[in-house]
Amino acid sequence: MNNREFIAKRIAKELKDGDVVNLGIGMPTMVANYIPENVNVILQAEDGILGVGPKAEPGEELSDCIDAGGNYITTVKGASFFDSSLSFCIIRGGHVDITVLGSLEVDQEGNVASWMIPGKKVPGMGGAMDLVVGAKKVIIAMEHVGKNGSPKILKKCKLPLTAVNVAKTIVTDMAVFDVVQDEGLVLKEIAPGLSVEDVQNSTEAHFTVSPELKVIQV
Amino acid sequence: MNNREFIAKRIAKELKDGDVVNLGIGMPTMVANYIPENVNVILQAEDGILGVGPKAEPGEELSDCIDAGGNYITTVKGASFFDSSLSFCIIRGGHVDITVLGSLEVDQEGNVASWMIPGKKVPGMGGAMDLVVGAKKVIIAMEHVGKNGSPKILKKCKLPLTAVNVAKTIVTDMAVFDVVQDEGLVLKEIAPGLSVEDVQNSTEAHFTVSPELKVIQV
Amino acid sequence: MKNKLTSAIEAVSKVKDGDTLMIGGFLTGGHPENLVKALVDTNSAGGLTVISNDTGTKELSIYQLVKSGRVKRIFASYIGSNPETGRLLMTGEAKVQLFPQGTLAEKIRAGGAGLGGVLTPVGVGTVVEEGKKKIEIDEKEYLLEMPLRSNVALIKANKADEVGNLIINGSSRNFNIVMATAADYVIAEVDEYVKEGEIDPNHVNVPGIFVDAIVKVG
Amino acid sequence: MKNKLTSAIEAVSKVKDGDTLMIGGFLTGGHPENLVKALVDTNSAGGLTVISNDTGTKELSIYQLVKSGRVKRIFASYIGSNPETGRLLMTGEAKVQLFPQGTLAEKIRAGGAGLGGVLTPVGVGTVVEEGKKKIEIDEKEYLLEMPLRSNVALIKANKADEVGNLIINGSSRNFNIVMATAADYVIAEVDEYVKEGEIDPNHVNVPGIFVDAIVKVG
Repeated sequence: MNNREFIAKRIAKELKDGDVVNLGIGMPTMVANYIPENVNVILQAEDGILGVGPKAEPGEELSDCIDAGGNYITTVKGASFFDSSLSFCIIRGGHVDITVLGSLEVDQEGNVASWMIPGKKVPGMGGAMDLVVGAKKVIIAMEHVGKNGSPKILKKCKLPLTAVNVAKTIVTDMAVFDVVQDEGLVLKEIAPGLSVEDVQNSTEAHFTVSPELKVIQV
Repeated sequence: MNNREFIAKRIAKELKDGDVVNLGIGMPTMVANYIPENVNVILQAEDGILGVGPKAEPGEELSDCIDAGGNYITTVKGASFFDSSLSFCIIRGGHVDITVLGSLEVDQEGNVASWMIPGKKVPGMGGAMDLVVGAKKVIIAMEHVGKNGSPKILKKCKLPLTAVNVAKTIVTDMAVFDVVQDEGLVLKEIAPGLSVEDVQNSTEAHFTVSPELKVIQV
Repeated sequence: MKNKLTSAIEAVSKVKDGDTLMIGGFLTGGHPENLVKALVDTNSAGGLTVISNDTGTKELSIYQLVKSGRVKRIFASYIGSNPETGRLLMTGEAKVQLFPQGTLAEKIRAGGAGLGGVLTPVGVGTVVEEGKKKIEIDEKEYLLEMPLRSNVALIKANKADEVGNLIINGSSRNFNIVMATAADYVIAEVDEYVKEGEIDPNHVNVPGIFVDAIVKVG
Repeated sequence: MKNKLTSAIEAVSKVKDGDTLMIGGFLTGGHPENLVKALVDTNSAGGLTVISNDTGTKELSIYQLVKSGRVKRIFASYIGSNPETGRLLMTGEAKVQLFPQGTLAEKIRAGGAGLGGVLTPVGVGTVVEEGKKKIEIDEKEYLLEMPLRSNVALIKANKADEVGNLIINGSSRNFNIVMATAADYVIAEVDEYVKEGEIDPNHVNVPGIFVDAIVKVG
């Protein structure tokens, strides 16, 4: 199991039966592969679908059934379609229980920087800003450190923000943190074989350690 | 032909082929009876219909097909249904060409007072305020004077306003006025057998007389 | 999957003292009569605020509700069809606040869509602007209209499936769709109840995630 | 009744120098490819502003349009799928302005709905707030987002009838519905064209009054 699978699997355990869930592009999309059998969630795609199902089989792609990542998908029983206006009423209006998104940086105040690297990469925010502001719970899915080993969980984000004080849970290949209002990051779980010191060495942000610190189970 | 029929018939001549038209409750609704055969207009009902047709025959009433006055109606070919939100996008967004509504008073600035008599009658404005602000052309349909013979076309409305400076044409049993921006009322047509003086005697507002003054044809 | 099907009495037991209620419908069209009747007959919550386009007609149970003394505040656009609401306004027994119909729809939509308010030109220069912030943009004035939300919404639909997807036909859509988005607990009275998967995802007027309880009538 | 059926070339000849264009679609879904292709191949209007969720993908003609030098300004939410738009942003050859996706949808809806703007919490504390009015309500900050309208909208639908009623299926609804409300001239590319009366009024996604020209493809 690689890091991305590990993270996606751990996040899947955050989902509860009946939750309305929006999964961002990339690693967050993989979460759908690990949802427990007895948990039925309703997947939303911000281009206008509730009840996203598995990808369409080759040859069975429908031009009117693509997700927000441009993939041809199927829908589950009980699905519905709607336009962008209603889609973002759902998102901004607090009707999405959980959104999972990847990020470039996140900080100890719950600020998220996920959408641009000035002068380098400006793909646009798409629906990410609406999702992190509107969803009841924002879960950040990312590898703990950058390719060069530099921390991505910071005291203060350096890149342009997606939103202020919105991340509630951060799941990485090393740790799970909760972001607690007026308190900051709390280390709740740690990857098998790692010490708190290992996590601290790879984390710029200040964090406290939960008295019930556990090993991540996936 | 009574006054109300006369007014409705004259207003029907204002409608052009293809116009989207909202007819208020009461006398304005009668306009539909006099639309020339070669003129196809699209009637809107603000509870959520485009393509309102004749009233439903007894025994053929459908509970999901009532107009804004609560009447069971039919729809014409090419009709569509929508909710109040889209209905008022249509209205407020300038997608209605003509709205016809009755009024208690109208004044020489185009102000309209149609919705309440303080302490006596407060039925609420319903969709009238949205209609007069949003429609491209507002036609006021009313008898020229009140039951006691008092003028209803005033220098300045005394009753609470429905909207400011919105009336474009006023059609009564005595006359047709246009309300011209920065100019005020212009008498364009006069009922058969009446003189300009007759109209002036029944009108508080100042008005000018069009050089092309005509007799109302219905 | 949670079973949303319940009885009218059980569903309306959610209404508590001091609650704000949205009640869908336009006059008799799309009015959740059975839910309101259950509320009148079996629930004694008082100090209620009712949000309704028109508070219905004398023939509907909402007339009894308004008359019961349990309603302390009413938000509507038109009340001419319910003389009891008019009486409460005149006597001051309840606070009756009237909004232009499109404004009422937008306020409810804003409540459901997570917007902080909308700017409308409707009502400028009338009593509707009293107590509201006015904002001038490009020399045109707008009223800032704030969002409305409610604890419970009572709505009417033609058909529901097991997950709560609703089909609402014809002119019965009116306020039922926006109200479904703007309440903490949404109860839908439906004529027909079908299995998950029996409603075409393209024909859903209200996605099931908005609906908490379904009451099958008739 | 005016015949709305026309050719792609004739329809896009409406686009003039300096126009603002809305182009529906979400990536490849619901994208009016044939209209954009006709615009690229047969119309030479320059100095255009393009409003599009994502400016499509490399495989679509909108890529050629963006590359042609005819577009001086782009409003979008996501441009990662069209490298040419990213290049224009980086080089400054066109002014590319990015909005959160829900904000973009709301701005277009406001343009069609006659609203002066909407207040959204999305973007507060980010670069999105630059140059925008901030309004605080109950200690929460919102951005005032102004309406967008266009001279011409190019949209995609599955089916049209003679009066222009449109059915748009599945995830292809996206921005096509709101854009139809917010342009002076709306051109719909459709796969199927049927007689008046052959679309159920309950299934209309865009009422025909919004649609000026229909282009049948395929």
